[in-house]
Amino acid sequence: MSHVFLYALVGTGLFTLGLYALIVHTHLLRKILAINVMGSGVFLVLVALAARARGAAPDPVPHAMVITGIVVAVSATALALALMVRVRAETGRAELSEERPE
Amino acid sequence: MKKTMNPKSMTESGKIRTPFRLLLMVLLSALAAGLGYAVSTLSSQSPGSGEWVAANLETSGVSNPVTAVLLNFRSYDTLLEMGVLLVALLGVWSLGGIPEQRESSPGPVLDTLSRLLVPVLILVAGYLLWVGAHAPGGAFQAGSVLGAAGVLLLLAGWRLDARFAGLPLRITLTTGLGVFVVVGAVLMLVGRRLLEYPPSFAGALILLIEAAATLSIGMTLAALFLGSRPEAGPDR
Amino acid sequence: MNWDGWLPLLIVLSSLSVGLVIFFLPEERVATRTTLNLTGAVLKLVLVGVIIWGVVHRHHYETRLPLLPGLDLVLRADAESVLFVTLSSGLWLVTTVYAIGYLEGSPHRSRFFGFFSLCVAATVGVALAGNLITFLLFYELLTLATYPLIVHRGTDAAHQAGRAYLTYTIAGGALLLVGTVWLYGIAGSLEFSYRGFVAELADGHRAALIAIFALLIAGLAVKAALVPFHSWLPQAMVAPAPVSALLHAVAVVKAGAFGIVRVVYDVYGIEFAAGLGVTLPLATVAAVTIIYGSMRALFQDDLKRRLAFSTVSQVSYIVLGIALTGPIATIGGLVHLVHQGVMKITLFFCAGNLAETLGIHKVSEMNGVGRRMPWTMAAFTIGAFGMIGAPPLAGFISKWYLGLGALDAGQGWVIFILAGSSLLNAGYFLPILYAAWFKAPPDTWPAERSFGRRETAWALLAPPVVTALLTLALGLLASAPFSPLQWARSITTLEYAP
Amino acid sequence: MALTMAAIPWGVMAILLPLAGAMACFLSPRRASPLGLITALGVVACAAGLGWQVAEQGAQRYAIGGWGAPLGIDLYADGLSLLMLMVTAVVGLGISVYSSGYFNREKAVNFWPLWMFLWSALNALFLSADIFNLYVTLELLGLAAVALVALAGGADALTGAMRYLLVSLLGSLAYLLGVALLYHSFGCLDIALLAERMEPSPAVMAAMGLMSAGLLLKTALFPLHFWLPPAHASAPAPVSALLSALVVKASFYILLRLWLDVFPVTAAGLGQLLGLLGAAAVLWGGLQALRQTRLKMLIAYSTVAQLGYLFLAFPLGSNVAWQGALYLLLSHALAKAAMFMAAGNILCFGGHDRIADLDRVAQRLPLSLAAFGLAGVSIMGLPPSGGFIAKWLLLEAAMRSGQWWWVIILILGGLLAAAYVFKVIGYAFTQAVMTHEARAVPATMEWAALVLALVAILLGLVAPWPLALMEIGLPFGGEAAG
Repeated sequence: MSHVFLYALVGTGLFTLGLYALIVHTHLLRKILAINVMGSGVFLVLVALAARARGAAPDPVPHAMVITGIVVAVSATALALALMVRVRAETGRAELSEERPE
Repeated sequence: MKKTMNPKSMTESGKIRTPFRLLLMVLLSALAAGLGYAVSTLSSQSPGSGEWVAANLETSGVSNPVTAVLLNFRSYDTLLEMGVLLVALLGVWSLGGIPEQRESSPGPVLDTLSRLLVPVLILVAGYLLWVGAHAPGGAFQAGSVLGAAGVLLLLAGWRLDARFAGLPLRITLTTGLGVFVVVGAVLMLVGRRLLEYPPSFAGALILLIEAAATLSIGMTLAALFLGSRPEAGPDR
Repeated sequence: MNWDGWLPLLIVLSSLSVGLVIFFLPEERVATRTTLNLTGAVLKLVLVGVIIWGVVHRHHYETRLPLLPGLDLVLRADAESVLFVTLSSGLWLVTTVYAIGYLEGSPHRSRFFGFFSLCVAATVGVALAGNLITFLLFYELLTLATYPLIVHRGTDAAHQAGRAYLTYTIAGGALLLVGTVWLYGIAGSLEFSYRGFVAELADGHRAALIAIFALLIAGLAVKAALVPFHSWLPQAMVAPAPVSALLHAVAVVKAGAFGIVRVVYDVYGIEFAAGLGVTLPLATVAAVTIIYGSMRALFQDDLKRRLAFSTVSQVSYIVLGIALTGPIATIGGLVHLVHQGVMKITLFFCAGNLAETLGIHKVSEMNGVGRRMPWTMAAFTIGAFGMIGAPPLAGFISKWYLGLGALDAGQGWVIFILAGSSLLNAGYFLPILYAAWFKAPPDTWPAERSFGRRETAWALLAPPVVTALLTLALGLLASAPFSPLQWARSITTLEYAP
Repeated sequence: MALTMAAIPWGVMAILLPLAGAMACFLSPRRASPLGLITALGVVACAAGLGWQVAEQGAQRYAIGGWGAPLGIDLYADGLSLLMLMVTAVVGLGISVYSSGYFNREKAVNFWPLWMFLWSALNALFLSADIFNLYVTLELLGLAAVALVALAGGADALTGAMRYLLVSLLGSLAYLLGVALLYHSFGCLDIALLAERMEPSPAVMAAMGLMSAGLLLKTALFPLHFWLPPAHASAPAPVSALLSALVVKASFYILLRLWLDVFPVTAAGLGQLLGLLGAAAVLWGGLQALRQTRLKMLIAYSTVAQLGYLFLAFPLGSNVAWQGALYLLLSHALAKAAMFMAAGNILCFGGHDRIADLDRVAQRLPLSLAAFGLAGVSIMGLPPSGGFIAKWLLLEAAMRSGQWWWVIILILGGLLAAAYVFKVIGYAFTQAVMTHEARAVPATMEWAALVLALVAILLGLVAPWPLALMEIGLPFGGEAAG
């Protein structure tokens, strides 16, 4: 196994780690960070595996995908942070309140 | 993964019970192991589409393969992505007044630094935009740097003049997507496909789109940082 | 364009379109609404007349529109559908007149008459359906169109009755749906045809066919109010009188009974069904229902409830006639489909008149009412004697053929059922008649309204008198050409292999 | 004329036009509403044009930039994508008309550009043949949807939007990781090419699991539905309508495409699992809907139940079953949009949506109530309605495959739906008199709801036509009908 796969494995590791944090943490900021960690994991997998063929130039398509993905992640994070601020202003807590009793 | 997305635990405020955490760790470790195994079984010889890109690079108008993919071969992704950026801004704006962070007047260091750095950043952005055609760089990188310049200005207490906060700002924000759509549509009008650049014009068109995109990206990022719709003049 | 291909659809549309227009009429446009209602009813009757003429002259009326790949929406005028469609469009005209008089001045009339028209459109669709899926479609439409009529008054009792009605009929519809899909899966066709279309599938599918039969009949039995699916019917009494008349005589229970006719004769074929051994259980259920309904009717003081249990009992005569394997019993069952409708609608009109004019809702309040409202009670008396089966009224013809048919089919026990039921009928009708005609009237009626020199409003009086006369005529002229009896005879010759 | 019609790439227009409309609405906030309506009409025309094109010339493939897969991105329109696009057009027009009356000027400024972006994202998604491009459209769709939910303001809507955003991002990331694995396995992103090169491997299995899980989360299949009712119920009425009618269907559409084309359907066990979850959704959603005291929550849980039906096709897997599921999707889109709009009218008029106090409001809004009732007919699956045709096809497929237990689920689901629909309808028939007059509801809002409900009914009478369209390009594989 080459070092390329090591990066990819780190990527999947970040993905699951982020998922864990997303579920366990209640503070919205942490959840948003967790999503970003997951995203980074996915990007790492994409970029790492693009360089598998030793010697040859890395595949540019995953690079382009990652750039696109990063822009999407930035946009989503911005929206999420703004929403979080509004949720806090409205409920006093930056958490997802318990579902109302139905 | 399905099992672990238990609604209760997602929404419950306060501490999450230890047994649940343990169960979650076990399940996620299994997931990580599974994913790791799946990744490690991939062939080390990537089929990829690098060859395809290389074979068509000449007619793409640029010599940097990543830029070629982003702005020619898969330019449609990039077009939609400009939409994503704008939607995020629209979303942030529609949330209404985000309480303005406490204004601390910028210290002398920040003030001076921003005055010095902003022109440099704009210059760097311009360089990145131009160099993207044949080396790492391009609209996103340039836009980010431009955005950083905007953030710096905002931190230093600068605000957009009310005269420009209305239609002029909105035009700047839509330029990136707008130019993209117009180029695509004009190409269709002259009988080509959507975003099918004539090889002789490809480089120029890409540069045009990238320039517009850089401007919009930079502006959008700065606006996202500000968080709320700037006060506009009487035009609105 | 060929008119023969569109006539059945036009008959359905004649009331459907009227209903849709009426929904949008402002409440106060009484004259427009009345004109629309009557025009629709008369137009439908004329179209039905054309169809009868045409069917006699061997015209083929069939509307066929694609519904699903391999399945069409078919509306067809065959012998059975003509019988039912004539009954429903004839009685609709009468009921419309009655309803106009009955609801004068009450709120939400546009809504009422809108659903009223939809209800009849659905019934006519049930009558004309040329395959099981078309039947199912209109059968469910009938459920939906009737619910608003039952809860029309919006009282708690009405809502309760509406819920009961829905619970039964929607569940019944679901059973019917399952049976239909299952049958389609096996047979690949759902077209009604004389003597049925499933006989050739008997090998290998015997058990499935029996199960499907049970599902279909259970789904239909809900509307036909067979025991144990009957209890929604007496509850639905809270609806306005024209609705009760419609439910009991024309639309809902008849749709159920007619569906059973279709399943037994035109899906399975009576001889094949008898061979499967499914008709005897059906006849038994019908017999139980006949006796049970009559027994319950005996103990009801509420006049409309008594009539309702009477319906439970009487509709099962139809089912009994259908399920006894033999042409004579079949004639009895089919003819009772018409006769029961005419007689029962008379009784409900009269009950409605008593309630509207004098505020009488209970049997115990009816002392001497014959002197106050002689025309109404005369009509009631004819209807009641018809129900008991006294000659020369319509009910006698039905019972006579049922009895003969039972003997012919070798089911002697049925005679006892019929005799017992007639006794019970007499037991719950004769005391009413006695009290109405021979007991002294009270000083004041519960809630009397004055209509000048007439005993009640013209629009309320004419319908029961007309239907009472019809009851008489159906009995006296039973052997005339085009009478329901003759029609039932000709159907029977088609349904039994020569 | 026909030649010109054929030369116009209608599908591309259906994507670009709302994008342009979004920018126009953004640039000219004062004229956002008329601009939006004009765009909506244009998009409907594009959908019709594409319909004509596909019906005349068969499935269409369009190489953006002229490159073609695997280098470029292709658009692909067959019967399946066409019908999705068309139902989006019809519902979208209804929502646009409704919204022009619903939002005040201040909200309209924010609503129209977001809605146009969302529409564009939907059309792009239904036409995309590239799994990474699908990711981009998913994100565009998700962010626009979240922003629209938050438009309602207030703690409920904001919290609902936040949860929705997190769930949506999680789903997209899982999907994207799957895309990465597929790309690195086969070196292409085009669905048709992937289908050709597909070979089962651990990476493919992982990709299938990740992508399915992500999409199921976005489609809110039980038990991943927890985010849907709060988000759909707290959004503004037209947004609730478009979320329930269209947005959740988008991720289902991708799942369907992947399932049918990309992943080898060897995992019959997985099909059964999806069917079981679908059955659980039908029952659980129905029961929860019955328990609700708020009208919009009831409708939202009804969506959970109706989404469950879609998954009953997976264990059946036959052509008839897919047709049934797709027909359910179409008629549910129309009916549910009508229902949410009707609920919006009631809420707008009476100021509340407590079911127990609906009587007074209901009497004064007969058209909205009629819309609710007619939509309810389709949701219950009673004839004549699109819902009935769908249920018939699913029942037929279940009967033919001998898996009779799905028949029981379908019937029980219908009965539950009848129970919760009539729970609401019953309140229209009361003696109560109107005591107060709240804000008048514009006629456009009442008629938009009613017309959509009528179209849902109409779908029950014209079934052969959509079913024939569905077969163009054989999206469900080559087997003949039945």
